[in-house]
Amino acid sequence: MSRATRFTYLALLALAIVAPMIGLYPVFVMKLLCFALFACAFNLLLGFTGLLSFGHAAFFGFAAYVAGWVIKALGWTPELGLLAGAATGALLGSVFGLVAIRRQGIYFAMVTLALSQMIFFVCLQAPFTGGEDGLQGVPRGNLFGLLSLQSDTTMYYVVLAIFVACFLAILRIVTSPFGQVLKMIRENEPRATSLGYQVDRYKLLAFILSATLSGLAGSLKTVVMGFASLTDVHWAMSGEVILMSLLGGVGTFFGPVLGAGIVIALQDNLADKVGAWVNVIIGVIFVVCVLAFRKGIVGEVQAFLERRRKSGRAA
Amino acid sequence: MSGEIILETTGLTKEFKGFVAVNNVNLQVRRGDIHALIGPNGAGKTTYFNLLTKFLPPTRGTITYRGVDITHEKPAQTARRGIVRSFQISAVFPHMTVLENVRAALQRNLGTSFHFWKPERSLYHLHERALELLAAVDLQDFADEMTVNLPYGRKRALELATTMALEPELMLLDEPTQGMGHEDVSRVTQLIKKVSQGRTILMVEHNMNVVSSIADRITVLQRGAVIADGPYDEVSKNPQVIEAYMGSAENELQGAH
Amino acid sequence: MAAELLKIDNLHAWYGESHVLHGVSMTVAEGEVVSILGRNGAGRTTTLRAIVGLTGSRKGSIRIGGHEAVKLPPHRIARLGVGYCPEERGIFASLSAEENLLLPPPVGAGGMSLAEIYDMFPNLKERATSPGTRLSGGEQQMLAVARILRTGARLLLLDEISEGLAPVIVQKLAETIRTLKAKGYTIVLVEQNFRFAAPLADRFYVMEHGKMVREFARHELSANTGMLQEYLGV
Amino acid sequence: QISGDVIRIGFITDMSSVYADIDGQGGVEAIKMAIADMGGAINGKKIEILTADHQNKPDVAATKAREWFDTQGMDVLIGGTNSGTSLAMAKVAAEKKKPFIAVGAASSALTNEQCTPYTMHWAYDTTALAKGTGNAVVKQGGKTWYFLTADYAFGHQLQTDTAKVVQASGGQIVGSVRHPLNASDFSSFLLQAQSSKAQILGMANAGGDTINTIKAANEFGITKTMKLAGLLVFINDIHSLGLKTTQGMYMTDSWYWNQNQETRAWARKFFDKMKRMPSSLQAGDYSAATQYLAAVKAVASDDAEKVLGHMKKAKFNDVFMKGGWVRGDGRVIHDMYLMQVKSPDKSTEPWDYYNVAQVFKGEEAWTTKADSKCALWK
Amino acid sequence: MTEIFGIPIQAFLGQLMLGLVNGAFYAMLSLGLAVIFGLLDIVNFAHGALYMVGAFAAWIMLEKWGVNYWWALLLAPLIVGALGVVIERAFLKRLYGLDPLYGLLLTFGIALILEGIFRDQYGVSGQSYPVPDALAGATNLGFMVLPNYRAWVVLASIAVCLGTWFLIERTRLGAYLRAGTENAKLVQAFGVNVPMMVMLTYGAGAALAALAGVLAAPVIQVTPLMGSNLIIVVFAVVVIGGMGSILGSIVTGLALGIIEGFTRVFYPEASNVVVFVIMAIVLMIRPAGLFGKEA
Ligand SMILES: Nc1ncnc2c1ncn2[C@@H]1O[C@H](COP(=O)(O)OP(=O)(O)OP(=O)(O)O)[C@@H](O)[C@H]1O
Ligand SMILES: Nc1ncnc2c1ncn2[C@@H]1O[C@H](COP(=O)(O)OP(=O)(O)OP(=O)(O)O)[C@@H](O)[C@H]1O
Ligand SMILES: [Mg+2]
Ligand SMILES: [Mg+2]
Repeated sequence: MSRATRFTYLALLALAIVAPMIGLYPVFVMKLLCFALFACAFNLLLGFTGLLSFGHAAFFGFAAYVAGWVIKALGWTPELGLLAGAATGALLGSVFGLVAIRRQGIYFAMVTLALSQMIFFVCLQAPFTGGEDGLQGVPRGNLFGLLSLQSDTTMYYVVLAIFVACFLAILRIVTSPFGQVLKMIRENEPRATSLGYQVDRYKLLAFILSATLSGLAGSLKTVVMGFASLTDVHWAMSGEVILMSLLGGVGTFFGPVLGAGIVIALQDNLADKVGAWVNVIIGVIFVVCVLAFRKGIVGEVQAFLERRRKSGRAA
Repeated sequence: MSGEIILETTGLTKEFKGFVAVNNVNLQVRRGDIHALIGPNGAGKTTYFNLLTKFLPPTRGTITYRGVDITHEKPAQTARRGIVRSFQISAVFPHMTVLENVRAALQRNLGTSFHFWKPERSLYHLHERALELLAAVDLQDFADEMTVNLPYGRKRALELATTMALEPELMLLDEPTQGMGHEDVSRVTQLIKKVSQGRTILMVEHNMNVVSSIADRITVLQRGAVIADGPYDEVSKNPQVIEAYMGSAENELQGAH
Repeated sequence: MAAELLKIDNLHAWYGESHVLHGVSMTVAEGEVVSILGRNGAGRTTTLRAIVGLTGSRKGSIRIGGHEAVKLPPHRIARLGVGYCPEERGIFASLSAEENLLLPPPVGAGGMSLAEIYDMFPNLKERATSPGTRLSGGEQQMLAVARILRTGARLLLLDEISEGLAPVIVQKLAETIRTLKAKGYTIVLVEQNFRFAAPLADRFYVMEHGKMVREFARHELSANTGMLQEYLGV
Repeated sequence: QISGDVIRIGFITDMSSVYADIDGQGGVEAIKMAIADMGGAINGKKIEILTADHQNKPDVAATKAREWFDTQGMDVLIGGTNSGTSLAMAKVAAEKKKPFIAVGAASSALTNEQCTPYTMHWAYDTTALAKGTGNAVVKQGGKTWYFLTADYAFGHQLQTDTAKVVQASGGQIVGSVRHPLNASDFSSFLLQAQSSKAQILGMANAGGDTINTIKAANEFGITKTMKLAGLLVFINDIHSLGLKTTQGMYMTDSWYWNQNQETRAWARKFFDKMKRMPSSLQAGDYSAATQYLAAVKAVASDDAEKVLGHMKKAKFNDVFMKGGWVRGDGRVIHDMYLMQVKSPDKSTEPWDYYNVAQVFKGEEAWTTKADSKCALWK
Repeated sequence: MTEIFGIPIQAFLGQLMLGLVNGAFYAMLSLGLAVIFGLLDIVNFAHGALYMVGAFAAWIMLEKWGVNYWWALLLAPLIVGALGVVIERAFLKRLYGLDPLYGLLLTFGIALILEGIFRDQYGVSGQSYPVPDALAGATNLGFMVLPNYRAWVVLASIAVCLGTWFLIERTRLGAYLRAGTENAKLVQAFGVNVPMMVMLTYGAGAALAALAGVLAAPVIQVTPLMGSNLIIVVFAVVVIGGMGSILGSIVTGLALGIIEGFTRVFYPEASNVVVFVIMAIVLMIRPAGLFGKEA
């Protein structure tokens, strides 16, 4: 990581720490962080392994339900709920992974979509999810049975801590020896195979890691907001997380965070003002992004800096 | 311990919907040899390689490597046994640096490739060996270059270095000099000669100059079947080979190159 | 000298942002066989691609049979009677070998018939119904050459056609080129394999760093061996 | 005393999705009419409206509600369609101890298992729909029923409620089939219904599903052998289907614009703005806002407890209802109506679609104390 | 009465027939998707929206100008085809040669835009399009009453499907199209006007979607959401059939219509998932889909 990047991250972290004090609405920032985590987890797969999953909503949403249910119905503490959610993501990820990993490209996307549709219908029908109405009124409870999360500020710092930890974890995963293998797979899969890497296993592990973190993001969202609903498992959510990554920059670390921020803020602010046009606006963003900023905002900025550095060197 | 048979196929056959691409091939490769596989286009050489490396399942026959039947193993398993191939079409990781390309191969033997919690630093000690390998193919100056930016010949050299990094016992080279300028051809030929020290090489090659200068033994395939097998001098005089492959006598030794 | 069929003047070409051709100039007369020599990466392939309009952007002048082609889209250039055999062969996987062969539309009169082609490359006949990319490397090369012989193009741009072919086939290909020349085709031959190109070409260009640096006729070949040694390491 | 010196009404409803037509912008307009009728201010304090689109997603609704309570100083929340979103908003309002008025939601759970001291359920609910249509149809001779039910909580509830009523009044349920939400093709389900030989097809679904059911029923000639009973049909649905396909159908609703002088006058005012006649929900929105503001005016405060205290004692009289009141479970009690769709030749103008076939007075339409599961009302 | 799987044979035949009708829609829509995917390598997410626009075009023409069904059947595909051409020229053209992912995302965006516009203009509850007089009424087949209009839908769409299949798999134009998918530049260098061909292909795919829309208009409510409700299922059909396989999408479309129909009888709760279950199973056994060529 270059010094400038490190500095940027620290500045952002400082900003995040003081956010509630400078009048940002903490519930909104928490929601944003949950989705940012989700987008980062997704990007671990798309950006760093080269696998486009169109079914990530299943991990996010199903984990959200499970976490909500163990907290509400079984009275588990929030950290146990989060663990249960992450475990759900991991488990579901293994199942999806085993089925889908052998397929590539558009097929991989479609198989994950199909599997996630099944999860969607399970959530629609299963009694514990509350069907259309969703799982409502999940209490935030006490962290480790001690620290009450009722206050938005306390909750906020817990969410922030979890987010930062996960973000660092993703950074580490990508640069780890394992991350190097993922990079090889993305670059030239047959070559990786011929070097003796069992690529399916690496892809599977990447898929499970991504699903686990997505599950964690989903359950964190449940704890913060107090409910889980069908929106979280719907395929449109899978589309949304793609938009977040794409908008911010696929394969960059900070891109998905920024993308999530923009998408969530847009949805939050536009819905009241423009009604049906919100879809049109999101559609236009998609189109513009794909046509003009294919690398995403962060990716374009990086490319710009790179070009400037190069021409600086040449001059 | 030259003379020992390292790889043997018996009755190896591959059919594609009734078309026999490799037909009942019995072939023995001796340890330490540079063994060339030649034959007219479509003779089944690449297919044979694909069978050896498990990219294709054989229709019939067995493959024995160091006395072990490996016919039904997976590609990666075979690779870990020490059988490594290079591709007919260049195979590198384009958006990794030249050094990282070689390191990718070295990393495998570390056994930490699933360790997603270790930092990249844990790989840095491989750089020394990687640079050595790069130096062997004259690429040390390009170590930090993005691989896409290399010219074709250099990519081939890199591929060779990467392959060597795996310390293969048996290297399978599919037309290693294809698409290279004359300079590169002789350099790569020498390189192959050099790396053959202590290992076995089985290669497909159309350039007879290369074959005649370094191959210890030659097998000629035609229509999927072996028509000749032996040292270069012997095989190149075989009238059937001349007719099927080398062409008219004037080009006999030179090939077309 | 016969009329110039191809005249390139100060041609520049780019791939994206990278500037590859730096002012190429060359001429090819009708009925002539011209070979472009050079090291890997000198820009020979790019020259051919630029002629048919497959590079990113181009500047300069390319006149084909008197028509300025630098502004034309590829399909219009082909219609001027140009046949291009790409280095990477470009065989279509979703078409059978025969469909591949029949694919390029005729762009001029007097193309070879299917029977003649199968006569020349019996392998292709045997594999006619296989998907194109299931052919062996060499068979695909044959297919790529055969494909443009059918179209009646009078100007053939051939990139590394002897690549990966067995010596027998290479000989056959050489004969084919002689026949084509006899029939009055104009051919630009890009070859790594100097021994293949040497006896076939009337004239040679040597290329380096995106420019033509030398030009000589066949009878000057022996006089130029030193120079070639230097440029190509032959 | 008015918090923040302004009275803020929040209105969260479906503005862009399937129920946008029956509530949506029209609902906003209706509330604005209520504010205007109040003079735009009470005791010099301005009345403001905040609106949001929840797209029928409970999570969006709850998030928005929470945000407005936390950051905007919202004093009352009016919830539009549908049940899931209203249940979610009710939870938030109860947590924040602010009044919540559910207008567009059908689920009777709002005043049953999930009742809160802060929820008032304004326009209608599944119990009333079931009682109204179920009773009346059986009385008209529709003894044997087959249900076509949307396969989610709301559909199930509607079916169960109606089945109970049908059986209680001497009818018989011969079968049912569940269809997925937003199914586009109903022919297969209808064929199953037809082979049951029941007299009545009870449509326990809503919106687009009901519309497509009716269309297909006409196409396949089901309407020749069976009568359709819409359990949740709004005037906009009739409008888009046309009278030709819907004539003769029964349904229960809480309000109809063409009832009397007063309703017509109000409706025409609405029509001038929206270019369509108001649905019962939009009239309900108007009524809810009007009554809330009247209470604020009466107690001269927007303090939640004071206002609620007043509303729970008041009698409501407006264009939507006469002599309405809030029951202990939060249910707003008013008359309900059984409508029958006119035949095309009887309709004298656009939107003139219904004959009122029966009026259910007072508590007749609603659930009873005996049946209620609301802990507050015991 | 004879029974099959516990239901009377008459009901069985009735359901079979209905399944076929739905299958015909699936087939037509997935056909257009397959053509576009096969030839442009674009997963056309906008397909559902174009189908919706087709239906709306017919409805608007009828309401505003009194254009009857038969003319709409001709005009709506032309209009939407032209819209497709514009979309291709203005947007998709810039994406060729990039990861197919971008095409998918772009068309996803276009779908959102089209849907949003129609939502704003016409609301969501939809409009009714009357069955044309010539096809009104129903025929009693003995085992069921089949509306004439639905019979027409089946016939018309099967005819269209076969025509398209023939055009692509058996003609020269089809060969250009298939080759163009793989390496458009090279095909162009052979003298084929590829840009024009690609543009018209997308237009034709859009027109096919619109045609399906017009055919569907009298059967279901014309709403801005009619496309997005259907599109995912149609994707599944295309994947099961083998992406890009024309024949595959036709056969699979019809078959899935029927399977889905029967699920509605035996286990209606599952009727929305059955397609995806089948898709997962098929892909486990045949990764490239039923008719897809192995990569
Ligand atoms: N997957 C396949 N399906 C059908 N036929 C195939 C397949 N792969 C190879 N073939 C056929 O098998 C024969 C042998 O092909 P192979 O690629 O092994 O030849 P080769 O000896 O490597 O030739 P070259 O020197 O030209 O590369 C060819 O005729 C080819 O068309
Ligand atoms: N698509 C491309 N994008 C960017 N640069 C390219 C591209 N193709 C070729 N180049 C660069 O252009 C230069 C000329 O390449 P070209 O392929 O024309 O060389 P050549 O003389 O034909 O060599 P070869 O023997 O490798 O075919 C090289 O430096 C190469 O790296
Ligand atoms: Mg080969
Ligand atoms: Mg070249």
